[in-house]
Order: sequence, then structure tokens, then C-alpha cells
Amino acid sequence: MGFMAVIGFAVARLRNLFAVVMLTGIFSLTAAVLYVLLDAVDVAFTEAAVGAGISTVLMLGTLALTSSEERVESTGGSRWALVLVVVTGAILVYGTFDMPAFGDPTAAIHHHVAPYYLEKSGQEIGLPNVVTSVLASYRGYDTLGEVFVIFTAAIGVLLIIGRPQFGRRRSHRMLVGELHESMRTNVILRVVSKLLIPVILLFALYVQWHGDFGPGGGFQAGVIFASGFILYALIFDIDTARTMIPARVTRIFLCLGVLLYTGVGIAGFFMGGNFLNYSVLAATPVSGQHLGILLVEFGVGLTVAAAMISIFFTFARQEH
Amino acid sequence: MEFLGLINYWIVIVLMMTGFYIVIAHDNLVKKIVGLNIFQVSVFVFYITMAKVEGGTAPILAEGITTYSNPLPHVLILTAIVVGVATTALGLALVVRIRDAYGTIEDDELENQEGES
Amino acid sequence: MAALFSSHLPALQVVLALLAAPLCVMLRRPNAAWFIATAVTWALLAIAVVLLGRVLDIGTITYALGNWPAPWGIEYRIDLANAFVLVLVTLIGSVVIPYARASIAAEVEEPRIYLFYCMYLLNLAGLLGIAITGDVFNLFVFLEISSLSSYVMISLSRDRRALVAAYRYLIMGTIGATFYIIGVGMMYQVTGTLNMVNLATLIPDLVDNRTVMVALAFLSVGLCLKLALFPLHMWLPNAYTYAPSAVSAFLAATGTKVAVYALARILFTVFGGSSLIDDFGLQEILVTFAVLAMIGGSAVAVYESNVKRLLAYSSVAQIGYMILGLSMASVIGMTAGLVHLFNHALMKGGLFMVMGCVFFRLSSVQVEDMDGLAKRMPLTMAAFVAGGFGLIGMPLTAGFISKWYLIQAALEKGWWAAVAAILISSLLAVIYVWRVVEAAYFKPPPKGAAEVGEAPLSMLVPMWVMIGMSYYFGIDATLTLDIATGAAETLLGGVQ
Amino acid sequence: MSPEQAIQLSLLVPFLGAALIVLTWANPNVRETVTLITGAVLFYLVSSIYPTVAGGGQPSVTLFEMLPGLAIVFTVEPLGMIFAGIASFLWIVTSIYSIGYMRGHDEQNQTRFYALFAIAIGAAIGIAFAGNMLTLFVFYEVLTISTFPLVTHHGTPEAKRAGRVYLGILLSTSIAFQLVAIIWTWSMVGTLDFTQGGILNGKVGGLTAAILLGLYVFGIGKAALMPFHRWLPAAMVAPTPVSALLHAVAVVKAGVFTVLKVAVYIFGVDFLFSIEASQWFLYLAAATVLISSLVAMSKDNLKARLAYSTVSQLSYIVLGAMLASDLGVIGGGMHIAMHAFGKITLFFCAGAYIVAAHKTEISHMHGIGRTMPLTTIAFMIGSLSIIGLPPMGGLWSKWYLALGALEAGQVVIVGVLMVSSLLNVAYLLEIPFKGFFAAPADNPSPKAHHEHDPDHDHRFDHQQPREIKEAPLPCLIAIGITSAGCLILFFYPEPVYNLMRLIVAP
Repeated sequence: MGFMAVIGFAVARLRNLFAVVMLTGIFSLTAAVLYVLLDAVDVAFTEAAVGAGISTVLMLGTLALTSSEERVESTGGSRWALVLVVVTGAILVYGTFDMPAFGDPTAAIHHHVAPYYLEKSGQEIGLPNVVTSVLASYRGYDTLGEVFVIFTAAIGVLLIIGRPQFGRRRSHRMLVGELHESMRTNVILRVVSKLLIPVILLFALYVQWHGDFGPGGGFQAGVIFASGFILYALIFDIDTARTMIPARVTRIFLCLGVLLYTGVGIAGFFMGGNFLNYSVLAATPVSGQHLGILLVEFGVGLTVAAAMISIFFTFARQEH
Repeated sequence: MEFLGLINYWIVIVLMMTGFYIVIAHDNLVKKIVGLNIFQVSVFVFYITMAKVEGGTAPILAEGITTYSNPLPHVLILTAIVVGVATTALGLALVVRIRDAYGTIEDDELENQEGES
Repeated sequence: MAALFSSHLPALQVVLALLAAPLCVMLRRPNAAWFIATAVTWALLAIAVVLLGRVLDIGTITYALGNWPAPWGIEYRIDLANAFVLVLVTLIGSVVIPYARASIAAEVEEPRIYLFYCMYLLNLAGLLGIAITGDVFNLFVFLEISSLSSYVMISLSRDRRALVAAYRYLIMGTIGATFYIIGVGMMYQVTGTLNMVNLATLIPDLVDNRTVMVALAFLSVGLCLKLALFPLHMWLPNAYTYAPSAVSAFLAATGTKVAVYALARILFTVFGGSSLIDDFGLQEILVTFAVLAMIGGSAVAVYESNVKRLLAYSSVAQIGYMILGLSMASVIGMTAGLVHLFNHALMKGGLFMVMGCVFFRLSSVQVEDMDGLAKRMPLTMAAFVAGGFGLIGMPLTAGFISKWYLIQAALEKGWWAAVAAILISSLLAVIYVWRVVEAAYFKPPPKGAAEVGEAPLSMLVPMWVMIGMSYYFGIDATLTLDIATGAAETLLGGVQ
Repeated sequence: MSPEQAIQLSLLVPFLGAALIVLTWANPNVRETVTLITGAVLFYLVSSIYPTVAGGGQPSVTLFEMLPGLAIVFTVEPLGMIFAGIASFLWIVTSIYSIGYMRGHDEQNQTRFYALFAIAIGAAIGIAFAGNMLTLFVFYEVLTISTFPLVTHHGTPEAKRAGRVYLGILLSTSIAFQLVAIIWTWSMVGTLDFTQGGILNGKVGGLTAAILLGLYVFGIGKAALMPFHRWLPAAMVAPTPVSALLHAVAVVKAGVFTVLKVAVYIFGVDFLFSIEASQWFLYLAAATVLISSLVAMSKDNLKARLAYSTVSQLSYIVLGAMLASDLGVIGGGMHIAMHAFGKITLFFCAGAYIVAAHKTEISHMHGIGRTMPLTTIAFMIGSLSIIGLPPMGGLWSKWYLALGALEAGQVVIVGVLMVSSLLNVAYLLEIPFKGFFAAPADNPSPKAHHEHDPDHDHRFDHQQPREIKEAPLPCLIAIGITSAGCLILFFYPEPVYNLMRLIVAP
């Protein structure tokens, strides 16, 4: 944690944005490690893939498109900013005084809702990974909402920079700057990645289906799958990567994912349950839950992967 | 004794505030978004920290394990992370467009140009 | 079939819009997308009305998503308060969307239009989701859906300043949302639940808990950022000024209103049971800012020469009215707040639509470009006058009703300063409305002014429908007032 | 036809008339016929209610609830009967007059003029028949808004400036004071219906009552009580028929009418008498009477002088209300009628001078009686009525006001009445005297700068024609009717008097 704090300050001070972005990546990685220590394996997984992976790539892309140096700005307003921050922090610290001590098992937080999940989800859902059960079933509606958030973002990015005429004409190799140069010529890298990428994609599929038992699930799978492609695009050529999955296709998958999720939810109606009730989908509630979660997780995976790919390529295509 | 139990929270707060400071104090639009990320990530850490149970394990049911950490915050944060990346993506897209339209990504320079236009 | 769906209306209220959004993307045709958006919005209005009727008949409706009982699952909980808001949002949407067709076609590049309607549907879904849910974290998720889509919609206009406006809105909006989840986290930490009703039952035992206090503070600040309460309103004027007209009309009439509702929900349903709000002095703080907003907003509006920004600042002031009403924490004050929420949505929506028509013809909303416009666009400018009377609070307009109740509530409390503020700000309203009216009616058209005609019928009709409604509810306000009073009682009554 | 139907129709007719006028814009003759017919129908309807009211009945119509428990209600009681009767009758006369005036002066957008005129009258009727304070307030504001375009009719810069003053004062007073007073009353008493004996009677303490009274009296800006009187002189930029009917009768009388209503039905005479605050407003009114009379003297522009005279005459009525004595109220009510006829005659004459002789400044009216004898005689009659000399109706109202003052033990007020009558003599009779006795030749040279006054025509300054040149016939007819009215009201004041008695002693 202290390490994170250090990074935080470094980010605040550094002027070179590339360095800043890299540090942010490391920051999320450290956070991920921390999550593992704190038993939040799924979160760690996602944070690593999303925070350290996707956002970093996106930021690099943006820097390539804008400027990589932060101008030394006049710190006129920042004094007030400091005051504001200190005050907010003080209030928060004040708030902590009645918080349960760290890890205290007697805290209210662990005794109201959570135990139910831990005890009941075994019979009701029948999945060892409680997080998945809660995510996909008990609070499945939140997850639906979140899939729509990512959907919104993907469409939004398409809307905002999705049309070539808005990018200034530049050769796309500048996308990830010099880094890119070396990568494209580096034989070892190419060979390794050629071998690596299929593995990544396979791993993504594994994560997708394994999510019910161990850490993993739709998000992680989707993100990993996407990063596989992005890696390919970075090392080889964006155009070929694009031809493998044209914009149309990503867009279709984007929609199919959310439609699948919502569809499963609505199927609940016809089987006589409420929205997102999986128990009614099959003969026994448990198998119903299994089926439902499988389907929605797949939906999530589809949308997330499609969204990530689409966002990435929309940034990438700025140059053409 | 009690305070030892709170130290984690305090560090988290420091992290949050660093992020928050970057957002409001810096003029560079990308930097602002970086700050936003740090701010949010530290909030996630806050959630995960509160979920930890002394001597508990990851909430993946297995024989012989009785105490698990609290799964609900994990779920919430999974959601929040995705929301975060979505926001980041949108923000960056806007930054790119702003750069195209104004030729700068420094907030105060933008304000000057707005004043003129 | 009908019976089947009628039992799932609460879910459909939101899901229908969610479902329609990807369809728009897949169809990739502006007209088709517009058609879907219209059909869905109207369907949603029907649903909202039916739900309101049910709530009036049988009281609060709850709907457990996935049949998981609260607090373990997420539940939809519809009482008068949110039924009222649902009707408001869908109603505005139903009027704006036919208007949007021509307006958007004029202000957004053709190839993006079908995606725009997808965004609109997502935004609608988000707002409805906020209004209908009974779970604090679920509220956050839908808050984000609506926010992200609004950022996008704002950035779509051809004016480059829209980009910066959208970016600043994004930064401030996200800060607000983050504050909100910090608050949620703290509440969860000390109570262990996310369900509003459940929280409401647990919090009273924790009144002197500092964590809860801070949680309340962060929740309020976060939501106040979203509803642009002075001094957290900085994002609003530019966002409303540079967004495409239809978007300004829709957001101005719904976005902040839903946030106001959310604040009321948190303050009175979740924390209502506890004495926290009083010990905390939150009431005084809110009232102070509300009054400042009312006077400051109107005062700035007087000097604005861009009429859309003028309206935006007047919104800042009018939000002050609503918060003033809420913070009185008395049935009549709350009624005033809620009824003003509704009336102002109609008036301001209508006025922004007027500006849309003007922009459609003049491609400018500067007041000096409107000299003598009344001769060239009589219907449009007449609508502006009619709507302006509403802002001033002339009798027979909806604005009169809200003002009547606000003043009555303030008198009941003996808050003379508040009464004075209301009066000052409505006198300022006279000035800023009149500046436009004088330009349009008494100034001669500038030399070589473009010979423009009226806006197309597809824009005029919805605009007048909106204005007309604001008069209907000003002439016979019994309906809105009865519902608002009921809603106020449910909110203040805490949990039934 | 039942009085209830009559009420509904008489509220409907003016607005229908306005619509028809707009529809028939193409053909002036049809348009003005429509105006006249509307006026006639309206007057018939209103007078058809008279027997019921005179018989002590108070027909009432409830339209719909605007706020829960607060409806739009119309109830015709004697005071409203008087006001409605005068307004609707004088509308016919004014329409006749304006046909002559507007054509003789060929004003632009006459359709807008006639239509808004009709709406304004409709609003006045609404005020007259209003059954509770809310209804009254609604039509009060409608009247303000609908008369604004009439004030700015000429669209000249100074018309616009005047319009701003007009709207500014009337709106802000009504929003800032009157509305608050109304809502406050509502939240304290829970009703706003005009009820005999007053609804606040005994419900509120002295201080509250005093504040409320202040809010009401100042909130009713149309009553032009100083310091909120400036809008009335400003409004004189309007075409003369507007000044005549609206700013000598409909609008200003709506103001004082509202004051009387508040005094009689919201506070109740006895309760008002018990509030010593009513004293202050009594003296304020008295002060207004004197000051504005003095100002009137200093005005050379005839319409401006008449405007200030109106300001002072209105305060007579406020004074009558604030005396809070039966006779005072009677006097006030009667003065609504008497002053209406007198003042409208004067304005008609002023308009006639403008149309026929293009003269607006009194200093130019030497010998005008030779060219326009009838007009000047009418002016004489009107003046006498305002001054309150027999054989003119004005006598009665002043008489009862004086009695009321004595009844209330306010000898000072009697003195005020005397003095102001003398002032009236001074500033009103000046015109007919100059008109008849002053020789046209000795046109005082210092007024040379008026040569450049666009309003008047140089031919008339240099060689004064001896032959009669009266205003157009319609104008003369109108003038004849109203000045006759002044006389008739002297011999038959009973209708008005009896109605007023009903109020104080039902």
C-alpha cells in the first residue's frame, strides 16, 4: 500500500505523461496484488486485465494522438485545490473513527447480508465461487446495468471519434510511438507473440467457462480475449487485425451480448419467474441457475470483448 | 489498538486524495483522467479492505473452510471497475477530439480560446 | 400475454428501453432508430401511467429482480414519489422525441444519428433506473448509464465548445459519482446492507456514528454535483448551452430532476428515520445554497446574451427553488419542491425547444440576432413569451402553482428571507425574460436579416404541446398537487 | 336567462369578441361593427344581472378547482355590479369614440388595438365578478399583460420606456406584495372568499394585520397610491381611447375596486377600523390627493395633467376605504362611478383636441373654445363633475366621503377634501376659461420651442381660423353621452347609492 502511495505522489509530480501512464499501470497492478492479499481474486484478475491492461493501452493511444509532455502549468488554482483536498481527507479520516477495525470478523458488515450468500448460495446456486453467484444471480441486475455501461461507452466512443474525418491525417505507426517501431521489427517478439496469442485466446475461453468454479468469468474473459487481439494489432498490423474482425462484426457482437443477457432475463417472464430469475429456466432451480449464469456470463464476455476491441480500434483508426 | 486497525483506511484515504488532487489541480486533460483513475482505484481498495475478514479466505466455497471474506464488496467493485474503464475510454475519446478541435489539451489554454471564440 | 407482461411492468419500465438500444445499433438506419425510440418512449409512458394508477390504488409496489428477496437481491420499490418521477421522465421523453427528429437531423451529422437515438434510449433507461430502484448501489450503476450517455449526447453538436463542456461535465460527474460510492461504501460498512428500506431501519440505531455522518455528507455532495446545486453547478451552463437543442431540452427537463429525486430519496427515505439531518445542520446548509442559487442564478441570467445559457442559469436558480422546497422537510414544502420539479420540467423543456426552433432557422441563439424575430417566427416567439410567463410565475401558468406553494411553505415556516429570495428571483426572471421578448417584439429586424420562416411543424407541434401542458397544469393543478402531496407524505413518512 | 348563465356569458363574450375581431381584421367596418355589437351584448348581459343584485341576491358560479380547496369562483355583489356596469357601458361609448379617433388619426395595427381592448375589458369584468381573491388576482394580472401592448402601441422609444415603467411597477408590486399577502391570508385563514364582514376579522393580531394591510394596499399598484403611481402618467403615451377607458376607468378602477374589496370583504370595515395602521394609509392617501393635485397644476401637457388628476381622484377612493366607516365606503364606491364619467369625458375632449386641432399643450389652447365649442363645453361639464359642484354627479361622492370622514371623526380629511376641490378648480377650469375668454392672438411666445412639437400642426399656430372645426362625429357622440351621464348621475344617483347601501347594511 505504501508503495501505491509513493506511486500516487510520483504521478502527481511527474510531467512526462508517458511515465505517468506507465506508473498508473503499475499502480493498478500493485492494487491487483493487494486485492489478492485481501482475498479478492476475481477483482484482482479484472483490475490487472482492465486497469493495467486496457486503460493503459488507451491512454498510450491518446498520448500518441495528442502530446506526451504536460506543460509546466502555473499552479495558481492548485493551492485552493490542496485546501479542498485536505479538508475532504480530514472529513474522511473523521469518518473512519467509527469504522470497524480492519478485518474485524464481528463487524456489522459481515453479519447482515453477506453470511446469507456464503451459506445459502451453496444450495440455491450450487456454484463454489460465491462472487460469481452474487454477481450473476443475486445481484445479476447490477451486472446487467454494468454491461450496458460498457456498451454505452463503446457506442459513445464510436460516436465521438468513430468517424475517420475527425482524426488528423497521420501515419498510424505513431499510435504507440517508437515502442511500436521496435516491436514490429523484432523477430523474437513476433514469433513469441505468434505462439502466445492463440494461448491467450484459449486462456480467455477457459476463464470464461471456469468462472463458475474458480476466479474468472465474463469480464475477465472478455478483457483477456480483447487484449489478445490488441496485442496482435500492436505487434503485427492494425489493418490485418481489423480485417479479421471488421467493425460491423464487433458491433454485432456488442449488441448480441447485451441482447443475450437481457433475453435470458426476459425468458424468466415466460417461465413464470421474475426478470432475471434463472431458477425457472430448467427442470431444477439449481440447474436453472447454472444454465442462466452460463448464458449471461457468455453474454457479458461477448459484449466486453467486443466493446474493448471496438474501442481500441476506434482509437487506432484515428490515423487512417 | 483500535487505531492500528484503521491505518489501512488512512492510507487508502491518502491515495484517494492524491487522485482527487490530481483531478482538480492539474490542467492537463489526460492527467486529470489519470487522477480520476487513481481516485477510483483507491476507492476500490477501500471497498476490498472493508471486505477482508481476519483469517478468512477468498469466497470460493470449499470443504474445511469456515470463514470467508465478504463477497459482496468484491461484486460491487467488479462492477465499479468496468464503470471506471468505461468512463476513462469516453474521457480519452473526448480528449482526442478536443485536441483536434483546439490543438491543445491544457485546460487553461482552452479557457483562453473559449474567451476569444 | 397481456396479463403476463402486466405483472412485470416494473421491470419492463427499464428493460424495454435497454432492449431497444442495441436494436437501434443493429438497424443502422436513422429513421428506423427514430421510430423505435418513439415507439418505446410512448410505451414506457403508458407503463409509467399504469404503474402510477396502481400505486394510487394499492399503494407501494415492490418487484424482486430474479425473485431474490431484498436485501439479498435487488428490489424495485415504487411508491408515489418515484411513480411521479417515472411519469415525468417518460412524458418529457414522449414529447421531445418527435421534436428531436428534425432538430437532430439539422444539428448532428447524418451517419451518427442512429447511434444518437441509441444513446438517447440508454439515457432514458438510466434515468428511469435511478428513479425506480430501491437499492443504493443499483442506483449508482444506472446513474452511470445515464451520465455516460449524456456526456456523449452533449458532445455531439457541431460546436466545438460542446466537447469541452462534455469533458468538464464528465470530470465533475465522475467525481460526484465517486463521492456517492464512497458514501455507499461507508453505509454498507456499518450496516451491511445496500437496500434502501433496510438501511432506513438500521440507520436510526447509528445516529451518533461518525461513519454514517460522513457517509451522509458524501452522498449529499455527490448528488448535489449531479443536480448542479450552486456552487456545484459549474458544469451545467456550458453543457446545456452547447448541446444539441433536443438534448438540452431533454436533459434540462429530466436529468437534474431525477438527481433531485435521488437526493430526496436518500435524505428522507434512507436517513429520514434518524434525527441525523437535523443534528447535522444539513437543512441549514441546503437552504443557504438554495437561496444563493435562486438569486445568483437569476442574477447571472439577467446579463447573459446567449439565450440558451440564460435559460441554463435560470435552471440553476429553479433548482434552488426545488432544493429549498425539499429542505423545508415539511409536507407542504416537499410538495412544493416536487410539484415544481414537474412544472419546471415542462416549462424549461418547452423553452429549450423554442430555442431549438430558433437555432434551426437562425443557427444562433444570441439575443441580438433575435431582433424583430416575432414578425418572422410568430408561433415560436409566442411560445417563448408563454413559457417565460411560467418562469416568472404568472397566474394560470404552472410556475404560479409552484411559487404559490413555495411561498406558502416558507410562510408556514416563518422563513421570511426565503420568501424574499423567491420574490427577488422571480422579479429578476421578469427582467431576463423581458430582454428576449423586447428584442423579438419591439426591435426592428437587423438590416439584411435572413428571411427565415417558421420552424417545421414536426417541431412546432411538440413545442406547443409542452407549453400547453405547462398551462394545463397551471390552470387545474389539483391532479399534480394531490399526487405531489401524496409523494411528499411517503417520502417524509420514511418507510411504511 | 338565469343570472348564473349571464355571468358565464359576460365572461365569455369579450374574449369571443376579441377572437372575432382578429378574424375580421381584413375589413375595418366589419371589425368595428363586431366591437360595437360585442359591447352592446356585454352591457345587456351585465345589466340583466342588476335586478337580482339590487334585490339583495348574490348569484355565484364556480368554474373549477385551481388548487386543492381553492377554486376559480365568480360572485356578483353590489360593488362588482357597479364596476362591471360602468366598464361595460363605457366600453360601448369608447368604441364609438375610438372609431372616430383611430381613423381620424389613422393609427397603425388597429386590429391588435381592438382585440386587446376587448380582452382588457374581459379581464375587468373578471375582476368585477371575482368571488375570491385568487380569481381576482388572476384577472388582475391578465389585465396588466393585455394592456401592456396598448401602452406601447406606437412602438416609439419613449413608448417602450413607458411600457417598461408600466409593466415594471404593476408586475413587481403585484408579485412582491399582493401575492404574498394573498398566500399569507390563505395560509392563516384557509379561505380567500369575499365574505361580508371580512375573513381576517378577529383571526389575526394587530401587527400582522398592519403588515398585511400594507402588503395589500401597496401590492395593488393599479390604485396608483404614492409612491407607486408613476406608471399612470407613463401610460399616457398610449392612444387617447386607451387613456380614456383603461387609464381613467378599467385599469385604475380595477385597482381601487380591489382596495375596496379587500377593505370590505377581506378585513371587514369594523376590523379595519380597529387597526390603527389604517390611519397611516388614510393619511398617505390624503397626501397623495394633495401632492398629485399640485403636480397636476405644473403640467402643461393636457393628458399628463389629467393623469395626475386621476392619481389624486383614485386616492379619494382609497381614502374612502381607509376611513373604514360605512358612509366612507359608500362615498368611495360612488366615486368609482362618478369619477369614471367625469374623467372619461375629459379624456375624450383631450383626444378631440388632438384629432381636430392637433393640440396637446394647454398653453396652445387659447381660444380653442371658438373653434371647438361643443368639446369645450363638455370639458367644462366634466371638470365640474370632478370638482364636485352641482349639478354634476361628482357632488354626491364627495358629499358622502365628507360625511364618512366626519363619521370617522377625521376632520382633517374634510379639510383635505376642500383644499383638493379648490386645486381641481384651479387646474381643470383653466382650460375652458382659456378656451373661451382668452384671445387666440396672444399666444405666449415663450412656448416657441413647441413649434417643433410633432404632435401639433403649425397651421393652427399662425393664422387662427374662425370657423368651427369640431372632432369627427363619432367622437362628439361619445363625448355627448358621457357628459350627459355626469348630469344624469346628479339627478338619479339612486342605482349606485342603493347598491352601495347593500354592502354596508345588507
